Amino acid sequence: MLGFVIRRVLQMVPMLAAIALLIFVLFSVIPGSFATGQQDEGLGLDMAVVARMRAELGLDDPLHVRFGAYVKQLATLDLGVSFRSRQPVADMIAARLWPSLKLTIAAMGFAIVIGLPLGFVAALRPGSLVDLGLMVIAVSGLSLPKFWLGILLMYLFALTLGWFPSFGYGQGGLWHLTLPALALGVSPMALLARTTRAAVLDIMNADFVRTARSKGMNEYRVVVWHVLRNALVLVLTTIGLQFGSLLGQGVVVEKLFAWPGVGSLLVDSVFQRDIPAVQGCILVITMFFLVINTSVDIAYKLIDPRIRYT
Amino acid sequence: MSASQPLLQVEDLHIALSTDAGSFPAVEGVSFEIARGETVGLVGESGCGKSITALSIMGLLKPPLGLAGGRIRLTGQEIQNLPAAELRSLRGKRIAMIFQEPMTALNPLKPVGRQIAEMFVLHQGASWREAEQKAVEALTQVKVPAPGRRAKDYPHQLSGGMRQRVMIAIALACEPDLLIADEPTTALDVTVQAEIVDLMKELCAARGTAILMISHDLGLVTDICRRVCVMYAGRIVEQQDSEQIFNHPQHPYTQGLVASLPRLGMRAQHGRRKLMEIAGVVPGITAYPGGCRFNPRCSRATEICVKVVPELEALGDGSLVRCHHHG
Amino acid sequence: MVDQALLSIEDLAVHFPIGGGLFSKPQMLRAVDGVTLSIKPGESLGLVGESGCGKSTLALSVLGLVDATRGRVMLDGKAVGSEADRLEVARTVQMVFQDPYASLNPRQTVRRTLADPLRLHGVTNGGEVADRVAEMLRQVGLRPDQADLYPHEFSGGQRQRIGIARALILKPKLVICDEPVSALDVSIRAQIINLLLELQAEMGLSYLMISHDLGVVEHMSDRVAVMYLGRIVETGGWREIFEQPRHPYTRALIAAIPDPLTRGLAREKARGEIPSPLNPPPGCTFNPRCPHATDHCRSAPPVLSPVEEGHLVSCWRAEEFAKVPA
Amino acid sequence: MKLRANLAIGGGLTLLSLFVGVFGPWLAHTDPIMDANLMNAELPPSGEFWFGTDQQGRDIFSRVMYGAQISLTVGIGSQLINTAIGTTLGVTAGYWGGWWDDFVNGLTNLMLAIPSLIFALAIMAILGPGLTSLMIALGLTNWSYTCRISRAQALAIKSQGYVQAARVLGYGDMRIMFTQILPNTLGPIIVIATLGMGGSILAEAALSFLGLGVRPPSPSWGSMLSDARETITTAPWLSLFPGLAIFLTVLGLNLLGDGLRDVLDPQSRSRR
Amino acid sequence: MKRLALLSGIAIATAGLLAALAPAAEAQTPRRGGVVRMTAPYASSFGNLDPHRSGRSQDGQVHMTIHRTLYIWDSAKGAPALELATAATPSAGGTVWTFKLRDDAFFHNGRKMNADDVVWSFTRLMSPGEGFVGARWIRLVQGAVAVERGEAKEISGIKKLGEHEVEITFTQKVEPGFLFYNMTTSILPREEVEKPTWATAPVGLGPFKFKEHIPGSRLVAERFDRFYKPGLPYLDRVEFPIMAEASARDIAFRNREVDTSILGPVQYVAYNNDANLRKNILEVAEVFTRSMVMNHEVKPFDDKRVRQAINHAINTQIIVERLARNKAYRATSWLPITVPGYDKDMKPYEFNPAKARALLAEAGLPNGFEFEWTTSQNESWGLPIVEAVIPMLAQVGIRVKTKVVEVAVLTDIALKGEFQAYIGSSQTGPDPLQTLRCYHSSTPRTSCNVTQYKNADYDKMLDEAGTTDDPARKLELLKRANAHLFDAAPVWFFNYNKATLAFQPWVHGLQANPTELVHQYPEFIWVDASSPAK
Repeated sequence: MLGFVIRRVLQMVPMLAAIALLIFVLFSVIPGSFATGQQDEGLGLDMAVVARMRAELGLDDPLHVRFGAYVKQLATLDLGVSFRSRQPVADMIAARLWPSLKLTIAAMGFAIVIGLPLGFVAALRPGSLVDLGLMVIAVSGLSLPKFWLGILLMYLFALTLGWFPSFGYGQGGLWHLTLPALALGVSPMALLARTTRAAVLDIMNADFVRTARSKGMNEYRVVVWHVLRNALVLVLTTIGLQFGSLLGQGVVVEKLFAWPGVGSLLVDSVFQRDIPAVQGCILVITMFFLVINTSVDIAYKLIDPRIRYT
Repeated sequence: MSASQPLLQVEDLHIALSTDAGSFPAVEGVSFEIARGETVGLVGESGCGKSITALSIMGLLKPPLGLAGGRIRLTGQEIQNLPAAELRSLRGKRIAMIFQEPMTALNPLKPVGRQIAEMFVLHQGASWREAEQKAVEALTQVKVPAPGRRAKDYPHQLSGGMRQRVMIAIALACEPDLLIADEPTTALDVTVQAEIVDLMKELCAARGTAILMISHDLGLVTDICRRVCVMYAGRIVEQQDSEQIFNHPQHPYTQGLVASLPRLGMRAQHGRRKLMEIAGVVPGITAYPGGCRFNPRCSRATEICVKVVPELEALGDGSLVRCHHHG
Repeated sequence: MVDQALLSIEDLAVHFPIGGGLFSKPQMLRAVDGVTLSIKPGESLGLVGESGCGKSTLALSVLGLVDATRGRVMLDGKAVGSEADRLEVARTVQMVFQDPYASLNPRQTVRRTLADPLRLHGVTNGGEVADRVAEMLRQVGLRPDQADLYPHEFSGGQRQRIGIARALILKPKLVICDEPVSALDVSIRAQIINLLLELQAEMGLSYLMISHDLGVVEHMSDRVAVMYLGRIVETGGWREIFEQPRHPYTRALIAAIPDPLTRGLAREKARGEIPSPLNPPPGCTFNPRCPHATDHCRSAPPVLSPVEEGHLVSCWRAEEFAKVPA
Repeated sequence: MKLRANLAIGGGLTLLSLFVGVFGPWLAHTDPIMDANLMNAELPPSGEFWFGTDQQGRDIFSRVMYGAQISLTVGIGSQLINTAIGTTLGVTAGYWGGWWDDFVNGLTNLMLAIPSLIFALAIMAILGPGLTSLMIALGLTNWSYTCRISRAQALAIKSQGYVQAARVLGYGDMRIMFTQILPNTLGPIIVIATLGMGGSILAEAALSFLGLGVRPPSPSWGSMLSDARETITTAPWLSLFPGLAIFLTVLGLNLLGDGLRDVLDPQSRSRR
Repeated sequence: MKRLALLSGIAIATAGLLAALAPAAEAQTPRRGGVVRMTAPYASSFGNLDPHRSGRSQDGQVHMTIHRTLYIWDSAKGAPALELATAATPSAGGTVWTFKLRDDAFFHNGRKMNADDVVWSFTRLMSPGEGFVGARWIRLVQGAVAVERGEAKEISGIKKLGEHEVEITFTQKVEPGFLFYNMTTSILPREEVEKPTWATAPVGLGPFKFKEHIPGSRLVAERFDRFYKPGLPYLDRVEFPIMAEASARDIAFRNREVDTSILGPVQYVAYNNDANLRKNILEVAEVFTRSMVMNHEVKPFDDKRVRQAINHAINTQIIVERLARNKAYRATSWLPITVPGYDKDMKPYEFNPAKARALLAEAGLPNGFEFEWTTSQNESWGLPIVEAVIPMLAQVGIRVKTKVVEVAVLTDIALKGEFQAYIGSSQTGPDPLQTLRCYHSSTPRTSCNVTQYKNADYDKMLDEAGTTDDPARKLELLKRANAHLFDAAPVWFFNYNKATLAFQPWVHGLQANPTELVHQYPEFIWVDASSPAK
């Protein structure tokens, strides 16, 4: 088991390297430069000075030299220094990571707590009005632009009803977390409800459930002893994929709710052409994905005896 | 319950398939009896209704299939309309079933010992600890080597034959009166199949358990069963003693089946002869012909076969046949 | 004798690496491990064996779809393999598949299924293509006007007829029949068996008949080879194999048939289950299941050797079984 | 068990959107770009302006009609690219296997690891806002599912008798992939593309919100909605109608995708 | 004294809507204590807490709170006022200035500010290869450019005369207040700057000291008790919640979760239509001119008649009214309203498509022409404006292809001259001379003359205005230059921004700062007891 975990963790390394290469290449051709992104009005900047800055930052070196330096830097777990704040990118991201994780976990928690039972209930009465109703709700949740949903939530729950604050981080704990987590969590919730429904339906039709019934079990035991865990195995992938990509999906919600996460740092950095910060953010976001999915793989190994990775 | 009372009586069983296009008879007027300890075979090609007949005895039919009439009696008690809870208490305890695909019929995420143990917990109120002990014993009885270790294995770690042994252990755990075996060896290799069949015969004989064997393989059924019912297109067309069926089939369909099989040893005895063919194709449930359902493929068919459904007729020797022109 | 063989397989071995990844070494699956066989023009060879014995791999190597690890396959005097001209191989050997439901492309009409190969093989004249398709359909007992239907519009037996038509459209010399009737309804099987035999007579075909159904094999074969874990354990004329089987495995196969006819034939059933070809037992691979196995069997692998003219057995104790009635 | 309703409702909504997408210019009352009249700015819905007017005094009804074209173009265009990339890689990887399969697998995992919105954001920043960029950005970033599914399909179909038969008949690899495998992978791929279209339309809206969407003169629903977000309290019709258009179209596509999945791809309901 | 002036400044700036209310507000005595929550509206984070590095308006809010420099902008007078300097004396025809510094200014770390800090801070700004944004204000100091180019270690033009006295020599005649009121020239404590924590924990001379920064969420500063203005500041704490999303900001403000909110055109109208909200809106004409910049190196923009035609073809008035919703003042020429030299009698270009067509015909383009118009998505000086203009230009036969880019790219394109025309906003004040120099033929594209406008007459006017010692003559020349630009129409004159800030009724002491409304003077702000924030 330990060997398996180590292998899976090691397998992330080439993946991260490939991602690093990809984003490096992508952002080496991005138009606009950090120097002009630094001020509202870029006029008054001396191009000679800009040129000097570029040279000092090594931006004029050939691509392969820059990539070499980049890799060397990454190899020492250094994400570089932000163009705009002159802080180590790692520090900047560290400051944003916990808020992002909080939001992501809350959103995923919401998705699981609501989505799983919803899918279950729908699957136990397939084709019924309850099923249809729940699935329409779920699909609707998938069909709304997130920012619009966020604004509607704010308008309803913050302004009209006054139940929750409309924005803010770190002041009211869960209170401030509610609306952003809701806005972010609705679509994974909907996806999870659908996947759960499909998975439970699949399992309910499986031969071994027929076996269980032929043993004389009542439906409750059939579900608890034989359906639940098997359905969970099918849903786990969706949970992993959704959870893993939530950090990235968060950009819109973070921007709307002024949530100080990695996503909003990324968007800011893109617009200000703070390339080291952009690269760092994307690396962290993808690393998060990889870590979650590696954990899911390991979890699979724990709950599904069929899986034997080499 | 008198000694002469049959264990299972199926009377005039009808099963309907409901589709958007209407309701179709998947099984029609099926009747047969099984005495205590008796072995009865139900033979037919895929889609003839043999498996759903078995499921209906277990009360496990699922939509779009549904019971449309008839009675199923277990030691005289009608069970087709029993409340769900009472029916459940029969399942596993008095009637047990094993299925064709032992891989999918077992829960892949549970150790097989646990899946056997469930039977003791469900029907004997045993604690899990006791139940798992008993499960190991059950594995010993189905001749699984190293049962203590095997009990902890998951289905995927076992071979097909071993899995089917586990299924048999589950089915026989509570010493049921009747074991329904639905194509129990189809998925297995021939040499393994022989072993499993022997095992089933042996264990059931020892417990006095009756067997309802369902298969498309006439040879297999006659090997195990004392009596054979041949089904075609939702009806029983012939019922015979196993000894007789190969030698004196009565129904043209059975006759065709027997004559069309290239049986080992025939070439040595008779030289290579062209096999007898049954013309046409097996009809689908939604396209059953009127009258005798075999009439479009039957060489003896006459007008009456098209118009009138033949009755199941008793021949003197205890065999039954559903044909206007039998013999 | 070798020069007249349509197909000759010499010491063929096919090994596959299984598993293995960045951090582990793959295991070797010895699917076929030293097989020698030949088929003469017009002859039917029955190949009998259970799952995992390597018969499918053997078929693939005859078709040139799998490369030999060792040995060679000669077809009509030319070596078969990835080097060979695939089109030429295709015109010599064809295959009929087991599952008539999976072996026809659900999105192609029968006409396309039959006409495309013709075009690929250079029959470009539209009229000729149509004629040959129609003729072929007639030969397998279908109506030419059914050519524009899709597979799902046919029954299983009809589909198998289409599968046979596809195999024969290029007029091959050898046809590999891989369990050609086992997926069919029992009442349909005779139709297909008869058809195959008729076509063989009509077109002078050779068959490599792969099946686990001994009745079918006996009925259709001139010679029979029994395969177990990648090796031929016994081969000979159909009569020798089924009336005087020498190898315990062959005898166990016969004994396993639940048919009143064979009930008196053999009572020597095999024990236990087929070992994994990934990890075959030492010595004679059948030894763990053999009722007659000795210590010698457990250590030294036997060689396929003749016990009488044209009857070869790979068993240390073959001689002892010579007189035992099967 | 089958929610036939989803096929009917989804199909209906999708057809409606497609109809508007194709005939939008004829349905529209005015030109969506040139008919700005600031004197008519922000009029509520009325007999003349069914959906009201926007800040520029343009008829929102007309813009929604024209917007269908843009939004659907983004959806369809990006899905065409996705499907082309996904199936090409997936089918070849599944069919050929070996190092190519490993490579494609790695690439797929890579694409999966970078959330597509982030990736699209990066590509949009490089290409600059616009319709073509958007199609490329969304088309390059969402093919991993298609690839996975078509790979799995190709793997499964590869061992089917008819593919074996084609090989036995001497068909070349390309011919087999095109005539035997590809047509039989289409079912699930159509399902993914349908669901993906909805995703693309939503992604367009998200990118518009982030400031990197489709840009005029084309009125896409996403950019209309994004532009109108400030007036949600004062002139709600500005956001309501493009919002509804997105919602109903994506809802339609999602329902249709679910419905098609039940019909075309019954086994894989629980995957994904 | 000064406070009074500033307070009356508010009264003037908010005259009209606030006229009835203002005296009542003045009557109250400022309360000590409390918190004010001023939204940071322009971006979803602060870019850089080092005032030398960031010229972004959003960061300036924080810099005004934590740092100070030699001058400060006096909103009431509309001129720079002395802040850290107590006296500034010119000599040598206005090229050499002697600054006396405060001796009661303390850094938040407790050390007293002295002349060395000024010398060090200005020298740091010119560090080579760093690209400090504030460098542009020091470049006029003699020897500064040599340091920037790495040719010298010290700026020859800056001399420490005493513990609290500095002499600065400029390369030309200047008004140093216009340079050194910028927060990007803040005086910083060297010992703190050299610490590794500097980027995250700034230390300055301002009325509030840095307390906490949650990047992307908010920044908090608390009262500095040794601030050099006695009795100030009033507040215990200033908070800057970051809220870049206008719709979210609107909801938060209405929900009383924040105390100030910058209003966009949409909200400006909405708030003015709300009886409660309209009472507390602060407006000011900012020194930003919005325009469509044409590249005179591209045909046909080299032709004055074409440029004039464009100015005639666009109904600028209706765009200002309807689209900018009067949250802007129509531009007549380059200089904005609050800047000396602005001529309030000057009439803007008349909306006259016929005349535009005639001018085009005269220029040899009777059928109009097509050009590519680059724009950002800014709502006040970007895409929506372009969308409104497109049909107007189409009326006179001018066809527009739009190219939408991000602001960062727009600036890049402008500096490199890779555009035909773009729409943007330029800071046009507070120094009129500096502003007008933008179109001087010696000004390179990279430092403002993006159009590459070149005219000898115009150059002469500006050169004279730069050297004359007669303020009246200077003003006259500036006016003439501005009028010259009106006629030359190097750009399409669109509008001057009207910045509007909504504030909660309990907030007092805000000022209408025309250089940037969000740059408030936090030491004068106080909140009354009705403030819900604690």
